[in-house]
Amino acid sequence: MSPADTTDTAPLLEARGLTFLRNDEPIFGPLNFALHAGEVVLMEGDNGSGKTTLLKVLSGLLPPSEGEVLLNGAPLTLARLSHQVALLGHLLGLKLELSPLQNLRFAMGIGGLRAGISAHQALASVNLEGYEDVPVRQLSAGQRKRVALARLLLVPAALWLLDEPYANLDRDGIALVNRLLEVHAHRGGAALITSHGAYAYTSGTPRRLPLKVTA
Amino acid sequence: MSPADTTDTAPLLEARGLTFLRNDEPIFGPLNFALHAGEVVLMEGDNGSGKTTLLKVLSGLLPPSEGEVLLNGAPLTLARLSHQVALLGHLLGLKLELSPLQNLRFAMGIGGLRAGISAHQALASVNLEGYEDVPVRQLSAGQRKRVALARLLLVPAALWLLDEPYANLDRDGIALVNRLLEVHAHRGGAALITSHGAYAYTSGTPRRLPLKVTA
Amino acid sequence: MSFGSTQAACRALIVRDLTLVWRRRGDALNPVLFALMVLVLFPFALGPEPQVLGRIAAGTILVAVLLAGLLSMDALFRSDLEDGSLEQLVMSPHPLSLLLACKIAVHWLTTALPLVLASPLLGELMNLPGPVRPVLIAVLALSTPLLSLIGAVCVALTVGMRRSGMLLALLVLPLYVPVLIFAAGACNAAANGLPIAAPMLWLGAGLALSVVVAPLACASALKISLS
Amino acid sequence: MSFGSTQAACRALIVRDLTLVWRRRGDALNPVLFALMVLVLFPFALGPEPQVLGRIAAGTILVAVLLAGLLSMDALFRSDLEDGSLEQLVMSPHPLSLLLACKIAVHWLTTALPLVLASPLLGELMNLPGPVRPVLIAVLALSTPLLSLIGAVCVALTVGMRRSGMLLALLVLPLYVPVLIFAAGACNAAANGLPIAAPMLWLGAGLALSVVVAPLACASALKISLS
Amino acid sequence: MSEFLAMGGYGGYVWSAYAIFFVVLAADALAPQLRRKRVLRDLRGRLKRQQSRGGESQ
Amino acid sequence: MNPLALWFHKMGSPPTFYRLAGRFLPWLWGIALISGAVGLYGGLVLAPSDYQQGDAFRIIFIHVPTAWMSLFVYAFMAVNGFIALVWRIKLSETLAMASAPIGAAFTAICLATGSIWGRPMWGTWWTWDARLTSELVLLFLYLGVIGLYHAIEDRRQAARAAAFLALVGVVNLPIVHFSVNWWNTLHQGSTVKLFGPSLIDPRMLWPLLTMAVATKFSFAASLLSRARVDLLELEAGKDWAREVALAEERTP
Ligand code: HEM
Ligand SMILES: Nc1ncnc2c1ncn2[C@@H]1O[C@H](COP(=O)(O)OP(=O)(O)OP(=O)(O)O)[C@@H](O)[C@H]1O
Ligand SMILES: Nc1ncnc2c1ncn2[C@@H]1O[C@H](COP(=O)(O)OP(=O)(O)OP(=O)(O)O)[C@@H](O)[C@H]1O
Ligand SMILES: [Mg+2]
Ligand SMILES: [Mg+2]
Repeated sequence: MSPADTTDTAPLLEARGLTFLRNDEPIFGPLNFALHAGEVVLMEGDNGSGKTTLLKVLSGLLPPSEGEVLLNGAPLTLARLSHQVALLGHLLGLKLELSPLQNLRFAMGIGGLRAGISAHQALASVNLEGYEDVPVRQLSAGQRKRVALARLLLVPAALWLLDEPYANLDRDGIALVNRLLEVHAHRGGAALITSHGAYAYTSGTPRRLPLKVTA
Repeated sequence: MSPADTTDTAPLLEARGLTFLRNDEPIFGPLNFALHAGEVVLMEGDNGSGKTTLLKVLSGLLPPSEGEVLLNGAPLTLARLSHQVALLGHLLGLKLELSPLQNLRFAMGIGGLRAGISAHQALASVNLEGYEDVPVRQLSAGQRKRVALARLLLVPAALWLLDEPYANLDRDGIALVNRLLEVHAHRGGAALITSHGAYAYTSGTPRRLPLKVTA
Repeated sequence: MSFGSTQAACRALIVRDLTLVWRRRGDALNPVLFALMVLVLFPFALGPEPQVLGRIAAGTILVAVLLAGLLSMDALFRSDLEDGSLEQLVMSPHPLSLLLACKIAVHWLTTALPLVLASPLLGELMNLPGPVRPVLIAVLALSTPLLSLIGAVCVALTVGMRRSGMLLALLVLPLYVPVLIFAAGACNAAANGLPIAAPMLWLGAGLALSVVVAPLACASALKISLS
Repeated sequence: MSFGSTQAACRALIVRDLTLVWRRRGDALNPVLFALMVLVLFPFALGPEPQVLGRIAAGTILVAVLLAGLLSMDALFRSDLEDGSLEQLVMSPHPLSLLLACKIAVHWLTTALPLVLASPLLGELMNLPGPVRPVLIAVLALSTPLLSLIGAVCVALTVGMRRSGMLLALLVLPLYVPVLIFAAGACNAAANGLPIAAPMLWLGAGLALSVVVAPLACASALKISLS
Repeated sequence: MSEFLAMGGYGGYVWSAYAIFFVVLAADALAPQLRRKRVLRDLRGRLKRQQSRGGESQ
Repeated sequence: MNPLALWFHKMGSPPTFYRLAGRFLPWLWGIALISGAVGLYGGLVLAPSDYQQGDAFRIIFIHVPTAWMSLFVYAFMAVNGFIALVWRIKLSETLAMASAPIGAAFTAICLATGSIWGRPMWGTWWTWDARLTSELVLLFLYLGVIGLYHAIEDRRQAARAAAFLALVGVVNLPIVHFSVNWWNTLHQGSTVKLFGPSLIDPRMLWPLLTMAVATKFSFAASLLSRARVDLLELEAGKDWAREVALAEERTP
């Protein structure tokens, strides 16, 4: 994960003068940044500084009030983007009544499948062998988060947007997230992750993107 | 906050062989511990190890399956306990439509008022001057948590049970929680706080209470 | 250091709940609008003949008010549960049943009372025969608090559940049937010029009983479903 | 690496929703039970005279089915919103309106179809005149999908809201009125031995139109209320 | 005059209809004025809050 | 850019609109009051009583204008809602949402005066006749739009959602208007015609039309003053709103 040697290619994600207003109050100011393949960027900000909102704008769920988002150099539209972007928010998007395997099958049906990996393998790489057919309701919070991480491994998205991926995870879980991020960056993916700064991103020193409220 | 010099008085809270079963599966095993005035105990455990459940048992919301909880040496009942115990859980118990001041007034009406402090002073000591009359809905997550902390300062409870008080707070907020805990311990209160271990309890080294799943 | 009196606790609760209703005062009209709309559907479904409508008016109004009350019941504890203030309430040092009685009273005042006040209008819409009108108002004034109290116990039982809407309906309706029978009985008697004292007395007795018993039952049910 | 076909996406969605309904198959009966109970309330409220009940049977059944459908509508997107899968759905590369059409179809199959199938029983209960019975079934078969489609658009508008139950009713009912008028018109015509072709054709035309338009409107409404 | 007020026996109907017309329209006209006062008060309160907070930090 | 959108952008920047509307408002209220007074004098005093209905017919001078307004305001709201949805123009959102309560008020007056009129004419306050019912449904639509708008927190998202609902409800307008032709109703059919001779005595017609003008102007005035407050609230963070707040403090 060396940001320097990738800056000459077109950035995977680029924000130009990106602003978002709610009730005409700026949530985050004009933001300019680029995210290249192989990079993991940690976005820091105090409570209410707009981290979650920024991720929603970057994933096309909220329209930006000003400025634009470029994906591989082309403007973002919800349809184009969705092959390339995977979002993991505060809500995991898992059905509690279904098993991890059924949840992953649905995600594959909707989002597609990365080459060279199966649902079983994805579950194994988040240390959930043996839980394939247990309803998610019976899993602990940490294990549920792992299922959601398995979904990231499975769908063919190059850009991961992770909102507080460490929250509610114990130390093992935090190490797992860091390992997954490293693997993803090594094979040419990129990730933007948020944190309010109280957790440690332990593997190396990531590039940090401070988010300041402009109001 | 020196645990050694208080152990000869009757403990504020004592658990004897405390066990909780859900569907006949043990959530936490037979626990024996005592909490004395002036102590802050950090309870650590992995995801799903039963921290939240233990706090609910200790606050009388869930009946223990075996063993007993003693409060100042007498068995716990919901009515007796509530003057002495304040619980701050994942849900803050604030009405979003009301202002911090209105929320605190309600809390005082229901729970009573500690001597020598007013609602305005409590808000001031969590750095919320100027926000007395803004609806809580317009506060950020961190500010909301501060309002809930102000409630702790206000009601006359000697024992604080705090479930992941650091979660979702930024670094300033974490420092504030630690300061409040210190003040509370110094004036003879006690606190049991939970954490899954990824946050740092920064002021001194608290006594730690590991929570192991016995199943 | 003061622990506060029970009276102060009740007052704090009532003030808070009334303030909350006032902040969302538009929502308080919803039950009336719903009952109105259920009634509006009937002329469409049955055709507009005044005699037919007049014959079924009292019963239909009762059913509409009952359904509106049922649907508004769901909100009694929901927001308190969702934001955690229900736990604070249960942990308070004051008798829970008394606090719940205050909550139910405020809920009735703000959801059912507007329905009672709107009932003359509803009667007009449905061509309700003249002699039945005052009786209908009296019947509603007696039976809506009864429905609120019974409903509150059932809501307390289902409060921790997701998607409790339909389930609540299933639990509550059988308990509402006796109330409906006496209420409709009084209206029918009035329509036929018979004395209405007996059903009214039954309703009053039920109300007196449930004012005492329901808050206690509600408190126990709540403790069960929170644990 | 494969991005999956739209057909596969629809299939995955239908399989998942059906599995979920199967996991909670008790809930699928709720609308039928609710309609049943509304109908049971009427004899209590009106007295058990068979002529009166028979006269109002068709209309009351229609209203009960409509209310039951309305109440079940609320659950269409709620759980998907609460656990975040709605965002995943909106972000999927496939046309949202098609995916929503699949969701609405499954919802109709599992909540309204049981009502249609139970309607002979409901008719029996309410003393529905013989010639109206087959017509009622046909009318329900045509109008319940129409109600589901119209309702889905309004649910999509209110999906992000807390306490949307009553508001949804307020939004939906004015739009349900025309459907109810034609449905009741067909039943009345059948009861009086008149031809029923005209209202049935209107219902069919409405259904055909809304099958095309409603999923698109639903998708736009959903995007508005998620943003 | 009283004949005019009687409206040929329909006075009650006519005048109550007109009363409703005027009361509702007057309320409709007054509502924005009242809200305007409140909004301006809120705005000024907000300005003061911002000024006092700005003064503190400097 | 679309010329319509361009015009809206120029005229519809909130501070410009706020200033212009403030200048128009006294005139609009003045015209509304004067024409209303004239119309009422013509209707209540000058017009002869009806040969069938006696003096009860004088309710027509408020019933019919408010009935027309109930339809007109809905159409206005829907058009603005459409513009708001397609071009995302803030002024249109504001205008659409500001017209909903006014429309609801007109609809309520129409219903109330109609049913007061119906009592002596038809012997009942209310029947389930197609026109009456569709007008009631119109009131519900207004209330639904208002309710939806207030139920969503973000003002602009709320406006878009409510505008969407308003558009869906447009189907009801032709039903209200043509119900007297499509179904045989108790309510009477059209007597005033825009094209061709009206079937009404001119001494009754001119006060009616004057009242129609008066309600139009009172709508415009109420709309502008509502939209002004809404914009002020919506743009509370902007400089111009602060200036307005300070200026009004100096000259209260
Ligand atoms: C609650 C009862 C009533 C309602 C809701 C109602 C509603 C309406 C509406 C919506 C219109 C305007 C239709 C259009 O321009 O397309 C209208 C017009 C009119 N109404 Fe009523 N009305 C009611 C009662 C009455 C009564 C009792 C009378 C008189 C006996 C009456 C006489 C008229 C007349 C003369 C017009 C003008 C028709 C024309 O020239 O276009 N209305 N009413
Ligand atoms: N749906 C909403 N409507 C109105 N305001 C909102 C909404 N969601 C968020 N906000 C406001 O927008 C601001 C940014 O919120 P956001 O959730 O993006 O913050 P965050 O950086 O993710 O904070 P946290 O660390 O608490 O997760 C906050 O002030 C919040 O109050
Ligand atoms: N209402 C419930 N019904 C059934 N099981 C439950 C319920 N609540 C919790 N559990 C189970 O009890 C166990 C302990 O849960 P608890 O919430 O106490 O864990 P925790 O230590 O607080 O974990 P976390 O770090 O995720 O907050 C978990 O395995 C959980 O699945
Ligand atoms: Mg966030
Ligand atoms: Mg926990």
